[in-house]
Amino acid sequence: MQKCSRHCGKLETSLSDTKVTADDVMIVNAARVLSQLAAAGRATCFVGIGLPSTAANLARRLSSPPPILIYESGCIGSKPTRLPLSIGDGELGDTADAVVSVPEIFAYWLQAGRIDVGFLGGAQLDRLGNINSTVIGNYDSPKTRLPGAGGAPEIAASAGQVMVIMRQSKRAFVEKCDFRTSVGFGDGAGHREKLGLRGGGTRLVITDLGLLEPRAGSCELVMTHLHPGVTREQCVDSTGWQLQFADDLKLTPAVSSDELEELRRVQSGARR
Amino acid sequence: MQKCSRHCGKLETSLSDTKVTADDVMIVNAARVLSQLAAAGRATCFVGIGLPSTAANLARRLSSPPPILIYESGCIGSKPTRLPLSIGDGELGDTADAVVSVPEIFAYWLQAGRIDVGFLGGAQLDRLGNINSTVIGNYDSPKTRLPGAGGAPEIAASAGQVMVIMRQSKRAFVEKCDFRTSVGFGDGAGHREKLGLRGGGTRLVITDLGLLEPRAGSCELVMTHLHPGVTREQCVDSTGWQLQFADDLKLTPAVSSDELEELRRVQSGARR
Amino acid sequence: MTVAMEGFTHLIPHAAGHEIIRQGRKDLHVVRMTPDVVFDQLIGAGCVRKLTFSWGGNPGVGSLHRFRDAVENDWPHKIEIEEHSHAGMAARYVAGASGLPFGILRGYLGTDLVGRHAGIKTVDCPFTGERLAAIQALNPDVSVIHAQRADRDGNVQIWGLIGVQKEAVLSAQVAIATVEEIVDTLSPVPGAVVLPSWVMGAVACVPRGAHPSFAMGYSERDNAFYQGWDAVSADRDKFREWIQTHVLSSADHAEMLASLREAGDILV
Amino acid sequence: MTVAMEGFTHLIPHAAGHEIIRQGRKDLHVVRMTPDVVFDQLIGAGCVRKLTFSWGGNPGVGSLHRFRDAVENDWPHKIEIEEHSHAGMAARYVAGASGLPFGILRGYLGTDLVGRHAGIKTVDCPFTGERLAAIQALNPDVSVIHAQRADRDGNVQIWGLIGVQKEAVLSAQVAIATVEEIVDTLSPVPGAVVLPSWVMGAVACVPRGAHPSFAMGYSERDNAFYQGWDAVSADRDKFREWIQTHVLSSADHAEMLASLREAGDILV
Repeated sequence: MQKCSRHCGKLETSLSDTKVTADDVMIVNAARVLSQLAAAGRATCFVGIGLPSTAANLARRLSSPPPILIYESGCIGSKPTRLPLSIGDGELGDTADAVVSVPEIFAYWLQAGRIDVGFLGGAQLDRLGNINSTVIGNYDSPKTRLPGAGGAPEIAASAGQVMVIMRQSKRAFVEKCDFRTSVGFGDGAGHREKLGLRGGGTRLVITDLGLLEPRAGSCELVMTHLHPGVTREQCVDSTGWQLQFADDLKLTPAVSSDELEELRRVQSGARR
Repeated sequence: MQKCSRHCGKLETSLSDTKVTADDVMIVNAARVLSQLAAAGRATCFVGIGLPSTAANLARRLSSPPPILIYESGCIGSKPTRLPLSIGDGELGDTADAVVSVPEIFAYWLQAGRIDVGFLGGAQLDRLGNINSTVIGNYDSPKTRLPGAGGAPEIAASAGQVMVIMRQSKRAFVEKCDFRTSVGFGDGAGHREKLGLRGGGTRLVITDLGLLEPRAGSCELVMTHLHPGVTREQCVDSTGWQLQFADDLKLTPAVSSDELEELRRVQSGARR
Repeated sequence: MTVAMEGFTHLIPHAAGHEIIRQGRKDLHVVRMTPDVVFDQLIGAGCVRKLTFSWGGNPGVGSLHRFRDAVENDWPHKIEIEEHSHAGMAARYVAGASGLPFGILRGYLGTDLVGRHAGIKTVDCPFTGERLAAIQALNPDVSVIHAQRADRDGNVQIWGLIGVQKEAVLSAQVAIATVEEIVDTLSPVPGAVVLPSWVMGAVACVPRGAHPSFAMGYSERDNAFYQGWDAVSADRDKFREWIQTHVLSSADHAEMLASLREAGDILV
Repeated sequence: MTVAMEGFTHLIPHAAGHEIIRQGRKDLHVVRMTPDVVFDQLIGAGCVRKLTFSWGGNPGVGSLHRFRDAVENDWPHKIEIEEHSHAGMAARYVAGASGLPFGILRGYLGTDLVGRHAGIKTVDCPFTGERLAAIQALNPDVSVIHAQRADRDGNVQIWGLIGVQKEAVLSAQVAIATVEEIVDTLSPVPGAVVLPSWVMGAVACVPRGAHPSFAMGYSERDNAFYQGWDAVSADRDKFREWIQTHVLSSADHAEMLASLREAGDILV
């Protein structure tokens, strides 16, 4: 029986580590969604560092056809045989179909609408799927200065859909972001259209407790799936807004031993 | 004794052809100016097909340091060892410091002001240095449809200076162009500035009769040099506006035997 | 339908142009920075309703007689022309490939090119107040290029003078490439651009598909053909006969090349 | 003075940054899309008056503690920040390299990045009426890059992840490159960009000048250094000691690398 653990996955992982961490659950669920999209047709995925990169590389091993990985460093169609250590990893360029400049990757590939899926994270996510990765507190005298925008605002603007991967907590899942770095649904239904944003916005949030999706009409993020062993109460207690649940609330399948084994291979840096 | 001939230079040239044609005189004078600019410092030259290419390649052989040749096909710093047959000649790419895309050559190199000299020709040139390479007659029902703009309008806008190479005739040297494809001094002094054009405009016109330059103040093109053996009357008779002459009208040096010999080498396709 | 065919002084998709003639396509809006011999043929064959371009000549030779005959004399019928500069066309493809509705440019202002059609306007810089030319993005329905190679997945590789082909492909709804060769693996080549298979609609192997233009590493430019075209295209009957003999009577490009070789119109 | 130092996840000009610290430059406006360890050092060493950037973190590790200490606590003094997105910064360099006063972008609209400084405005498309983000061109006084090679004429060659270096060089008044190696002739390399000598103000041979970043074909990324930097930079005293020991007490980059090696802070 799988138990959803909130234990941080930062310890060294080994192939024999069969304990499923919170990060594992998020990564596997992200990889599943990406695999499904890829299997249903082409899925081009704009990949950042950290969990999204692990998820995308796991999806590459689990699905056929695999998703097409695109990195903001300019690598298009990278097929790394081991998990890249950074988005500047030489392996990404060596195995890419094409390597282009940074201005080109943003203009010709992301902005032009050639990216189906963009993964994003952040320090805060609000009920309308907007993301803060800039500051906690006041911009001019911040409590915590975060790294900032990077590629996120334009991924949020132009990707066919955005998947957010974040641990769920009252601190992070807020009524309104302290700073709106990236637009989800802005001020609500119709706002993206008014802003002229062509991408689909925050279509899925993958947390350590389950999945959230925007409700048709209001665009408010509601829990649509719980991970095995997670209660509604846990979700409500970990959310800074009055969390709603889908009428047909579902369970995500438990992380299978095959998935876990392949994930451990990816994390250990094993070549494929 | 050299004689300025108006004979067309389209016959096959051989190394032993010592007859100096009108084209030869124009090419040699263009090459001299380019060599002087290169010797005085860096001279980057945007080269088109035809006479300008011959002149630029002759200048490359006559001056040290040579001018830096840039072709609109994307070749930067080409050092052809023989005269290229077209701007798509493989030799231009093979001997270039860099080959870039067509959008890049126009945006990053020409528009950004990195070109010192642009050579242009055309069917009509007016007294204010504007050029027509589009139509003779009315645009919508033209008497003669010409090839059109190509790279000329932006060369005229952005090159540090434009040198026009054209045979002088009443038909070609007109009071006002039927169509203004490329701006010289527009409607007169101050017009370039008003249009926001950053290049220097038509600074020199090299003809089979001599050289014209814009008069300070009015920007009107006036004869500043005659080629050896050419009379003022010939110039006036070959110009469609009331041609003025500089107070200190000068003679261009005759084409030397060294220049002619090197030109014949270039024209014969001899490698350097 | 708007069909762009690009290749700047290199890799000009002539075989694809002949196939358009062979299929009897009409009423096309054709787009090309340098409508040289290939577009002279399309125009003379009556395929063209509208031509968008920036320089229409036979490079190093002179006029495009079919183009001129259409513009000056409406033969074989009247065509509409939309005229730009090279820099303007390049910026239009860049805007189209970037998903932008327009691009900006230092150029055009003060020329008579402005106002001839709706594609050139002005925009004021919101920072400096300077007035600049604004050009409308170009997004062809179909873009056609010729490239050196593709792999079996359909990834396309171009090198040498790369022109505006990447932008032509990325700005189009559908992109088609003819290639000299299909290989198992695209080995890296200095200066090469690779267009991933998923931006290509179709790839067809057509050796020497650029003739009389060239493909660096595969063929030389057939300069004699360009010179010879001057006499063929100067005369309506000669032109029609040439199209009939070489294009319409050939089932494909290989047959066409054979027919040209037989007629002594091709030297290589 | 505005100094841009570029290199996106590759070829980061660390040695040039250390030399700025060594020369005691102050009051600089420094610009970099990803101000990672090199800018953390410049900020902590008090060289920086203003920082323009789009993502300020220690990649794969966490915070830039000197950057945060400056923004959160004004240590060693208050710095001004001007913040953009990656796409916005890239477009700013492109506009600067193109001689345009601004660029356009689908992005920024609806975010709180708008209005924090004067560099992001809007412009309406004169063709479609759509409102787009307008960004101010970036034209640094000096741009610094690290590249793999130069030839004796000063032509500079970069390959692998090429980032925004071409645009950084072409948008600057003066451009400086440190290189791994100076060679007689630049042999062609797949994927390489060459910047001709006449757009370069100076080229200096500084082997391993990107450490702890890497130069494809010459060195590997020193991941342990990035991880170790977290503890060094988290403490003001440790940071000052590190700068004193390794940067200020070394006459040049070779000495600095030797000093790091001696301290066991560099593994290669």
